[in-house]
Amino acid sequence: MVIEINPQQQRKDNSLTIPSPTFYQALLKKIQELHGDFGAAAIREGFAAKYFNERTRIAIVRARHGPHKLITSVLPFVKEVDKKKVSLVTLYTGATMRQCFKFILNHQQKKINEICSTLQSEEEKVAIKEALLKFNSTQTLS
Amino acid sequence: MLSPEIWNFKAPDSLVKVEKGNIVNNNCFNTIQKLHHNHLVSVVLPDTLRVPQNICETLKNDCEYYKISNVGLDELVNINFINAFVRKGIFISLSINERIDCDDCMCITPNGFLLLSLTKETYESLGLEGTPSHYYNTKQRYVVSINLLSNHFKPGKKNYDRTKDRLLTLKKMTLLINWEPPHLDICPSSVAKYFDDLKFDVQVCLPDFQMRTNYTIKVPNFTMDNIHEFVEWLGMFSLESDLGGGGESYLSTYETPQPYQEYGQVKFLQWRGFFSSQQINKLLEVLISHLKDEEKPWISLYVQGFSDVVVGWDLQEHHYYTNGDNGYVIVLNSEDYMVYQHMCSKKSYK
Amino acid sequence: MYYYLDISFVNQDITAALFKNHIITSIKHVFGEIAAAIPFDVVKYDPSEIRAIVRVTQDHYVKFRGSLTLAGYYQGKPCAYIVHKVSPLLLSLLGDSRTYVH
Amino acid sequence: MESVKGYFDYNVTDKCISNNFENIAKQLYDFGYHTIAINQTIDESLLEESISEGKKKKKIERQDIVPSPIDAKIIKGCDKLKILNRLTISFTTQDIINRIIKSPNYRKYHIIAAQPESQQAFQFTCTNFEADIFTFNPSTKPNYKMQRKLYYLLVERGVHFEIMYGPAIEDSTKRKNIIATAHMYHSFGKSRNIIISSGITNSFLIRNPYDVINLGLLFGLSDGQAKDAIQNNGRNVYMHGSTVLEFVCWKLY
Repeated sequence: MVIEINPQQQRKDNSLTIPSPTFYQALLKKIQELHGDFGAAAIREGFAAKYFNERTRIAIVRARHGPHKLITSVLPFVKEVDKKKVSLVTLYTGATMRQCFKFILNHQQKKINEICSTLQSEEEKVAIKEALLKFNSTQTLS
Repeated sequence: MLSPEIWNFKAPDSLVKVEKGNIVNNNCFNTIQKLHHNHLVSVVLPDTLRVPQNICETLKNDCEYYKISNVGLDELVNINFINAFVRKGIFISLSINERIDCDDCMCITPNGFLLLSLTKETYESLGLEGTPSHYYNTKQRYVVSINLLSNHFKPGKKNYDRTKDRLLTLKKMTLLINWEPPHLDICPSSVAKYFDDLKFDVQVCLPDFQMRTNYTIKVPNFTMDNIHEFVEWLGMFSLESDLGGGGESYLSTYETPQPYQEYGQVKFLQWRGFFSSQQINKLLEVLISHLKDEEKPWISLYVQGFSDVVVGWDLQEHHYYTNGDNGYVIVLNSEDYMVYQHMCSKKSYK
Repeated sequence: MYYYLDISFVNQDITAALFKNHIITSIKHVFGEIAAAIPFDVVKYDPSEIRAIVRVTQDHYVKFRGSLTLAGYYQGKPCAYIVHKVSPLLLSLLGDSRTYVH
Repeated sequence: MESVKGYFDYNVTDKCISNNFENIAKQLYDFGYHTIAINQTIDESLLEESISEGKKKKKIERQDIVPSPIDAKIIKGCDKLKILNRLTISFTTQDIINRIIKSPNYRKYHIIAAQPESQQAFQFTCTNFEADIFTFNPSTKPNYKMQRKLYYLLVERGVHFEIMYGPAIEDSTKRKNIIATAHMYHSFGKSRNIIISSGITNSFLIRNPYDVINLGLLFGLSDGQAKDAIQNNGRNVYMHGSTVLEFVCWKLY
């Protein structure tokens, strides 16, 4: 059970660095606040959060089917991660890791196209594309 | 891998059946006949200054019942006893201080059945034939049914002797007994005398009666389309709850349903004890005649059964999950009646 | 549809408003802020016995009762809610045949 | 065999004995619990310490490794109340179990509960140890991995899984651990063979059995399981406890 979220920073700068554990803690804190002890206990089994692409600001949250509803209901209320003001957008909810990676790949591709349109030279485009995709796949494997 | 439910928890089920009709064809009496062991009766009379004596006394006079402590159940299949009481008049009985969900319970229905609801262990040691309870699919509880009025159920027959012999092994119980004699010239207390002669501890119990008047009360109009709100209001009034309209909306958002009318005095009457359906029937007759004579807007009657009785509505098995409610509300006006039946769910628990 | 609960509070004398407030706090502890917003009404409060009749919708009944069960402290002192009877029919809270002494 | 009735509460901690036990027992009885068990816990880590303290005492220690069960007097007005004795063994290695089982006091307990604190102890509990109840420490997260196969193995052997509600009232961390464990039992074993007990230390923590049934629903049990958890399963534990005991006695003599 994977949920994908997109933290959008207030400042208009491309990259955002958040350590995964901090992100995990921020989510857990919010769930504790909004769903209480029961919510925190219900999601604990199998709960994991990984922030893994600084450029496109994508994170994966894993939760078991059922309690994932608690997390999706909490996401819009997460305003602060690692003392940085953020807002989270759920991009995709999938039942398997595979499905989610497929989505991410597509999503990255779209992002590349967006960035590419702002760029002038062909070389730069290739460089960006390679950087993004490569980054993605190595992270995926780990 | 399945996760447990985390958001929508379903409250334990209960069934509600609403029935409407015209007062002339007397269908509302049918409901009363379906619930035999009644514990609590309450009546609400709106716009009433003085409650007629006959209403108060219907459930007070001749409504004594008896509590007999430590009776062995074999006494109840004694042929003399069956012939003298169960066969004649209307005899009902049930065990008290035993919980239907944990202990062994007994009751006798007006049609002469002795019903036992037993735990698995008691059932196995008893050795009489029964059926597994509908509510537990793991067969933890059994119901044993003995027809006391059967022609073959008499001394000398194998079945009778065996039943009596086996019932002797059961634990002694405390029973409530209510007997209505077949003729007026037989004293209802003869059943008490019977047990007293057998040296049992017999105690006469009188129904507990309470009457209350509330002044300047907003009373909702009774119509057929706001039944749930109306029944809720009856509860609010009967329990002397906050009927709304005050300034303190922090505590409760309840408001008396619209449209309502304000009456100077509203009476509340309540009896508690052990009543047969015949006695409730009499009360309803008195209430209907009172309604016709005095032109009241409406009259309501609430009856609650026992929580720990073996059978509830229509002699169907009863159970106790987190409550053991069986009851009904009858609201009458000069033309129509409404019956609001409340019963425990028939679903078996998995 | 509603469920009605007849409950009493074992700790110290409190006012009806504080009583309701403590229930909300208890729900918040167990189920968080979202659940703390579930509406419920204290339709009757008897300060002499600290006993109340509370109305809650059927959808929230299990969570509501669970929160009362898990409430352990009031202002740092141990406390408990005792649920006497619950029913979907308010009138049935008039009496309990289990506790009646004949 | 004596029959046991009413609702069950298998975890009245021994702390209650000094702390106005009569009152607590009365209250439990009035709520409808008719079979309760006084729980005494042996903690392995504490035992190790006392042994290493003085090796000379070792022989005596071995004798007293299991405390003798607390003999509770029958309380006035609660004549139907049945009081059992339960021993909970918290352990990380199986060595200690062998020593405990040899103790003469061990056989005086009606119910034995295992509280494994390591993967090794957990494995041992699942395969070899004749326990009636499988329990956990609510103040820590479990440091072993539950498997569906092992859960079913325990179910097959008639072991019941305990969830206590008392600590869940006291403390938020314990509450989370208890709910998470309960949910874990749901996902690994569909909440089979669950018993809910109180684990109370004072009278304020006692709850009505119907409250507990309702709480069972929050612990991921179904309607029927919730009721069984304090009723029917309690009876099974008792039966399991007495048959195991008979078996052990039979083997010894």
